[in-house]
Amino acid sequence: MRIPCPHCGQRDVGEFRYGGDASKARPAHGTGDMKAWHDYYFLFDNPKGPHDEYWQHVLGCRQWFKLTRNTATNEIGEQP
Amino acid sequence: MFKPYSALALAKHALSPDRPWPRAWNSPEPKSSYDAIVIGGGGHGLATAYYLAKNHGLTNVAVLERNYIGSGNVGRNTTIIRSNYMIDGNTQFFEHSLKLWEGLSHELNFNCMVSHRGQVVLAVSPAQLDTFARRGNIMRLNGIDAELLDRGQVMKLLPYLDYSKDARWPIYGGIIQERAGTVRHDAVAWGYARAADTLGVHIIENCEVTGFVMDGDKAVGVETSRGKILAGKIGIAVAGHSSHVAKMAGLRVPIETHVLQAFVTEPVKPMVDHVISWGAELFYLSQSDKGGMVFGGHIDGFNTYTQRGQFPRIQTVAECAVSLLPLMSKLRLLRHWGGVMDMTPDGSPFIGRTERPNLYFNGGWCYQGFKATPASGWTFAHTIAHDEEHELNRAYSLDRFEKGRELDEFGIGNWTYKQ
Amino acid sequence: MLDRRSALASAKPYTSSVLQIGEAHGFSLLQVAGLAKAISPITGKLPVKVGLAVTSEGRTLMRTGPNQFWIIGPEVDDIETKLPEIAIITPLSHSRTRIVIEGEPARNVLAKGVPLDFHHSAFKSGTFAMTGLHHTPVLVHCVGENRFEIYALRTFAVSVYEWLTDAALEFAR
Amino acid sequence: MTAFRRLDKGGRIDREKSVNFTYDGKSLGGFAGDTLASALLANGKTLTSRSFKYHRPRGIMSAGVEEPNGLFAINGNEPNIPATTVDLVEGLAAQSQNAWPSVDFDLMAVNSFAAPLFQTGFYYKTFMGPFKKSWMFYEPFIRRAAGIGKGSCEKDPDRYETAHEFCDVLVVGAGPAGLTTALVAGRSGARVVLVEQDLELGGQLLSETDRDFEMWRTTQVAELRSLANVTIRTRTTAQGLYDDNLVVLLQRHENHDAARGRPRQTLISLRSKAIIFATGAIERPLVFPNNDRPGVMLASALRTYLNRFAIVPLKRALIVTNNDTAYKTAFDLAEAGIAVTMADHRNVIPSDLLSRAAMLGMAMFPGTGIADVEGAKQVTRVQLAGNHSATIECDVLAMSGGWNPVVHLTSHSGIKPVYDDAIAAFVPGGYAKNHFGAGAVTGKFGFESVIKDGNAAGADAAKAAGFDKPATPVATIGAKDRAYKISPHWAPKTTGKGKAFVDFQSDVTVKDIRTAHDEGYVAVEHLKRYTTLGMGTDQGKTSNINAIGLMAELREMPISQAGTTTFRPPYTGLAVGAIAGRTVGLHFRPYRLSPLHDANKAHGATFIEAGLWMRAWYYAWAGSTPETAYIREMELVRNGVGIADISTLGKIDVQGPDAAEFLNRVYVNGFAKLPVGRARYGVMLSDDGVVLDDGTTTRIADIHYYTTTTTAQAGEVMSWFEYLLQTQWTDLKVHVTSLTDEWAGMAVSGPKSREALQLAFPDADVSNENLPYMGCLDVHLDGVRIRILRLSFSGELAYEVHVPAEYAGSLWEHVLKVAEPLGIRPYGLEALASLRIEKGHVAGLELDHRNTLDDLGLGKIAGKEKSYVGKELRFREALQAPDRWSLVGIELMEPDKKLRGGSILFSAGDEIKGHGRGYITSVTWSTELKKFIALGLYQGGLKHEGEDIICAFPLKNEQVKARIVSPHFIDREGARLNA
Ligand SMILES: Cc1cc2nc3c(=O)[nH]c(=O)nc-3n(C[C@H](O)[C@H](O)[C@H](O)COP(=O)(O)OP(=O)(O)OC[C@H]3O[C@@H](n4cnc5c(N)ncnc54)[C@H](O)[C@@H]3O)c2cc1C
Ligand SMILES: NC(=O)c1ccc[n+]([C@@H]2O[C@H](COP(=O)([O-])OP(=O)(O)OC[C@H]3O[C@@H](n4cnc5c(N)ncnc54)[C@H](O)[C@@H]3O)[C@@H](O)[C@H]2O)c1
Ligand SMILES: Cc1cc2nc3c(=O)[nH]c(=O)nc-3n(C[C@H](O)[C@H](O)[C@H](O)COP(=O)(O)O)c2cc1C
Ligand SMILES: [Zn+2]
Repeated sequence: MRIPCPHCGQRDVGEFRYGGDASKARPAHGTGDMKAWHDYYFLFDNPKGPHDEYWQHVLGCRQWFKLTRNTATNEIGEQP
Repeated sequence: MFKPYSALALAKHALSPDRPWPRAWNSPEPKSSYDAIVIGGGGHGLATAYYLAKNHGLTNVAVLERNYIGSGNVGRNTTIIRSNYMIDGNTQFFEHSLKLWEGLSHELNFNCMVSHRGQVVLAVSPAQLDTFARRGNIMRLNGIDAELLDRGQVMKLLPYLDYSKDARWPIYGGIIQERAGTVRHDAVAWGYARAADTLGVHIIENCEVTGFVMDGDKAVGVETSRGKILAGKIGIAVAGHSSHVAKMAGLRVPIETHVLQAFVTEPVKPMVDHVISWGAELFYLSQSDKGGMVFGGHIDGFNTYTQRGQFPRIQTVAECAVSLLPLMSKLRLLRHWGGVMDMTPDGSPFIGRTERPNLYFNGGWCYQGFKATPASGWTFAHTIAHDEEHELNRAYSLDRFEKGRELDEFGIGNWTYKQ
Repeated sequence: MLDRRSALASAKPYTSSVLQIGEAHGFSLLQVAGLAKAISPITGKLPVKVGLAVTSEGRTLMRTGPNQFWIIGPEVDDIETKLPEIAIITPLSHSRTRIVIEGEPARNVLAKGVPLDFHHSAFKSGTFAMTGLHHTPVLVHCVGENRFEIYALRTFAVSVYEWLTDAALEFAR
Repeated sequence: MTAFRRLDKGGRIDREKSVNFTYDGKSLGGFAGDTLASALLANGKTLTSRSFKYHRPRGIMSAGVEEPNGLFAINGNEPNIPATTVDLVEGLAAQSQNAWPSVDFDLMAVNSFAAPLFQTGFYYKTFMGPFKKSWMFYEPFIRRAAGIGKGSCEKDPDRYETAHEFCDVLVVGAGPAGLTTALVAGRSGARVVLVEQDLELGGQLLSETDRDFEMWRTTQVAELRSLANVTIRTRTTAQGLYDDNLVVLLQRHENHDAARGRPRQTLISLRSKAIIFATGAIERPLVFPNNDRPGVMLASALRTYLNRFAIVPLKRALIVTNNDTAYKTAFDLAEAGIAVTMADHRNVIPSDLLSRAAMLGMAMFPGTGIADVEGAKQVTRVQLAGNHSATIECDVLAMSGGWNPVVHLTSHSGIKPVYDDAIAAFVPGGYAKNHFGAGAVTGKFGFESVIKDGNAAGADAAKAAGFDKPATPVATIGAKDRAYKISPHWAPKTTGKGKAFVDFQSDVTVKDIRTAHDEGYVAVEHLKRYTTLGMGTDQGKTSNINAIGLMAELREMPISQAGTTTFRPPYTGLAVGAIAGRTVGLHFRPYRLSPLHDANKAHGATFIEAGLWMRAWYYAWAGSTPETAYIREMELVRNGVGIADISTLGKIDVQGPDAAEFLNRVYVNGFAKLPVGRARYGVMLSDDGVVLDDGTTTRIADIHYYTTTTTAQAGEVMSWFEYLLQTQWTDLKVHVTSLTDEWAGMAVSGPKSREALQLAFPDADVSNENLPYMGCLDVHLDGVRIRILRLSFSGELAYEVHVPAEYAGSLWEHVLKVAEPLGIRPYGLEALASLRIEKGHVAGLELDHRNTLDDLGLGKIAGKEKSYVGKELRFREALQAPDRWSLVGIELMEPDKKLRGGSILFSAGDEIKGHGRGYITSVTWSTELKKFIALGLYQGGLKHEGEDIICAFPLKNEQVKARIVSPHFIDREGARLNA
């Protein structure tokens, strides 16, 4: 798989680190809302299809970015 | 017309070859309703159906498989069985599983080639050996076999590893569980299927579940590619497709689907007599009875439902293989493939009830569901039959993270950021 | 009394008639984060995108992130003191070891380990890429037709150097 | 006995260059241009191997990678190599396999007599008794019987390399289709790579005799070679297709020489904008009784041996076919003077073929197939059946069951092949974006149509890669294609007594497939897994489609519905060593060396691997084994002064207006109020509320902090910081940079450490007042800025001296030299780790991502009011349970025994079983207390201080008495730290 780093261009998947579902909204800190944090941290939509996700160009520019990838085909679409 | 398998039956058959063997399992048309349905004809689904019939007398049961039985991970794993677990809950569960493996071929009247060839886990630092010791001590304290090995003992046992100065990490020792080993993976699916079929269970292939029939909160049936089927109880055991099927019932589960690759080389005469795992990087290898080296490593590291892997992972696994076992260098890879794995945040599985009455869930097996197959079926059947957890799967509840009851056997924390 | 010691001080030299691999010691490296607008009056015009390097007043300026630059200058450089307050400055001169590889087979040798296109038309002089070599992060800077400078993390430098010289064994004398 | 001989002239072999090789130790000769297979045949070796299960005599069946039978051990260390894929080189040593004592006389052939017992799936039905674990008794026998060749345990003497490549258009296969597409794409200006597994370009053309073909071939090859933008790689196999146009190639080199850095093979990861699959087609056998006798081979292979290698049957060949292509073989043989008999399953045979056959004097049997093949060690006689029944004496039986396009690669991406009735075979079921097919792989078998196809595909691919300049098409030779007609014939209705093989390598017969069908293993994947069909080294290249056809017939369903099994990489056997390349042994993973590495070495350090790092474990001055040396080193620190390399700590520069806010959020404790010039210990949690890491953070300036992490977690923490700042808290103006490599660190520890520092930095004021505990001081030495932090891991008066990496070595020597009068010496990792145990500091073994702040006795440091990462989930029910296992100190109560890491803890009265109440994480000999002490986690923790416990280590049958104590074994008040 090749991943488009918005800064460095297309690179091999081996240069990246996957960072999980990017459609989840991180709950606010300090609210004490255990449920919100549980759902955020432990539950996944895990769709078979388009998935917004984070990647870090960890062996490159070290930037995190979002992209949409179809988990049924590994095809990468636009950056959301 | 069940015909028991035995050497004698084989010999008789050889003499009168015109009387064909009966089908191992039948392929009935689905009925409109069953007392219980198990979704997923993998090892766990088939074992569950078998134990529902065998242990709980529930025989009006169907297993629904979208493809052919064994097409999922039970048919594509590296076949390692072991019970070297140290966290309360895991230890007993996996040991129960290993005990069931020991008698399984007999019980099913199907030779699953349960090979107790022993698994050696190799330590690459003194500190790692200590953590292995902790595991081994817990095993011994729970009546499970384990032996600590020093470097010399490892050298004697596995003389073909790289002990030279060229080894990037020296081997400090290891731990062996003699009763651990391998099982002929496909035979597990077929053996359970045949035994369940004999007890009246319907095994329905090419039947994909596409939705649930709900009565309010309650699941009362499934929609499938072969029509609607009603059921008193429904168990989900679809491994890598857990979230997908759970979502059909409105459930969101702590699972992400990842691909794990496996590899086999050309067959050669016996060279490696044990299952070997390495502490430098996740790597495990055994030689199949057919002669191929079967091995694997980490998941690829991102979620996907494609049953094929990325090449960089293939390379890191090959690097491990040759670095630990120089004999692997000249052996040629015959085939490599992927399986989609239901990964959980703490690396441990779920077996239990769900928020939906009559709907039960089994999944989240990560790297370790094959060895769990018998116990998983055993306890899941219990849970389905009695609508309550068996004492062995009590720790595996879907809501354990809400309570902070993670079962982090390997201390890796959330795998999303770490592997 | 205190002297600078390179990570490759005791590395085995590589000799070949067609290929040179060695260390280019004695540079300063300043990482500057901030808006190009604010920094360029001091440094000179900064490259517009990641992957481009420009030379300005004896320094090489690289854009290494959306708003992050590397200024590679002579071993002793006073530019740090001149940069505006609002720029975030991190001296990194000691963090990288610069390995130079030059010669006709240089591109082939690098392509053995770096997953990038080393064709002349694709990797041109004046461009660089941050990528991986031997499981470690490196910055590969093309500074001539067949000359590359590799900025390796100092603590990995010996490993990277050994990897490179091993890859270049077929060209060794 | 032999069936073949070499002609005196003809073929593509170089008769000027003879090549010597050995076969089972005997010297034989061949020519350059031979394969091992052709050389063996030329030497009359018809019987070359024994089959896997029944040890039946076998000979070479094909002339390509599909070879199921002729597998050899090459040069003593490479098993199972098809002779058809080995270029004959001087000195090659080929050894036969799987036979004892020899292939000619193989005692294992007794298996054949027990064959009825070895019916498919027999092992699932037996070997179950009499005991539970009986399989353990049978398995070794089964294993020894299985596994074709023998591997070698010796280290591989060869060298393998990897490479990365990029191009615009990749063409796989250099038959007429591949040559055409490569040329068209090449003319467009695209960067083209053409790969061919053979050593010559031409594919099927290499087996032709026609001069026009050879002219055409050499013309195209010459032009291709003249194009600078075209790279031709022969002896290179495209092994697999992966996501996003990655094709993995394996190139085999002729002049390999490990010592001179010349690899035997190179594995190339090639990414191409467009890919053309021109992989051709493979002929499939026909299935009939005893179709495996040596001398039975594929018709196209026989033609290849004739035309390319100048090898012919001794006298007579019998050819059996169900399509026209085998007639080429027949005519070529007849023209070479060999008597040919032709059996054709079809009743109606095209008249032009019939008249040509008559002209050449061939015997023709239409509507006829094979009833049986005789000959113990090679074909001698064949029984025909059908319209004609006759017995034919012959040396060789050639068969053609049709052609299977090589759809492997296109299928790797998950696109299933589809059945094409017209050719009775599977073709690619479509192509991924920018992928194209050309030639026989698409089911087009005529030369002219292949060229047409190639012209179109080449232009399309060039266009897809961005080169749309119309390119001149490649010219054809203006021949006329003959229509390809086949009447598929999957298997005989009855097989009589003789075994009719479908999969030669796995010894799967028609009967086995029937058995599988009877037992319900009817899905193609079940069929495969139950019978092992197609699971051999050839991966069923010749067998799979016949088996599928047969099974479909038995199930009375169209083949299209039965489908194929999944095609997986690699296309042909791929040495694991080639995939690993040079990243093995010492190069397996990079090692990380501290900037002080050379200095450590100079001071007699013994190193130990710690993750990727090589760390100084202990020093020669203290002893020669770690068990004793660390104790002397500990004593040194407790009583005098020592210096240790701590450069491996993770270090992060945190700068920006919001730096304080950021640190406040990620650490459980506050950093906003930390005064400039002061350091603070901090702990951070993951979102789940479990401890992620600890370390110290120093405020350098108002908006500038210097943070350290543990060695093990440095990468994780850095990436986590970046994640938060770049994706979640994008409003925070903070920049983080790793300084792990920029700064080296050394701990100067012990009661005399201040004196040592004073000697080292005579101009600095390191007094307690100016540099108190948790203070920070920047000093200059020789103009180098050095940062001194007064921190202690050992519990003694101690300092961390951080210095830009390149100065570390000389600073280390400087300190050791000037503080020599104080007795300063280096101490290593073992002592570092032990000193901290005495002090009760947690480290990696306690921070194992299972423990909470409270478990580690650190609950107090968390801010009550402030929010921080992990705060919410930290308070989950079970994480707050009062009886959680938490940090304690442990003292051994039996002086003559030992405490061991990994011991399980029990209360004195407990029954010693189950999971206990805790375990020991880290152990050391305490130089202060003169006994073994440990840190551990214990149910209820320090509530049990003073209680007696048992530390069980059943792996060594040990139980020792110990006592729960405070984990702060020394200096609880911190007097030493603050001294
Ligand atoms: C490469 C690899 C190596 C492994 N190695 C080991 C190992 O060495 N040891 C070990 O213990 N474990 C191992 N595992 C894990 C183990 O294989 C799995 O955890 C285990 O097999 C999962 O349980 P199962 O057998 O029931 O799953 P599966 O066999 O995957 O069964 C699930 C079934 O559900 C079906 N299904 C899915 N969706 C639907 C639907 N909508 N309707 C109907 N049916 C559906 C699927 O087709 C599938 O057949 C490995 C896994 C992989 C991929
Ligand atoms: N009915 C028939 O007479 C019949 C049948 C089949 C083919 N043919 C003839 O064969 C030719 C077909 O041309 P073509 O070019 O399509 O096929 P081809 O068989 O001539 O060439 C395919 C080439 O691809 C190579 N190849 C296959 N897989 C490879 C891989 N993974 N890596 C590297 N190389 C690989 C093969 O070694 C071969 O050289 C035509 O001349 C046609 O007339 C005729
Ligand atoms: C333990 C084990 C051993 C295997 N051995 C072989 C083998 O010897 N030959 C082979 O072709 N495939 C072998 N396979 C791989 C299967 O052919 C197949 O690839 C795998 O079960 C996944 O299925 P799929 O490729 O159809 O998706 C083996 C698989 C497993 C799990
Ligand atoms: Zn990037």
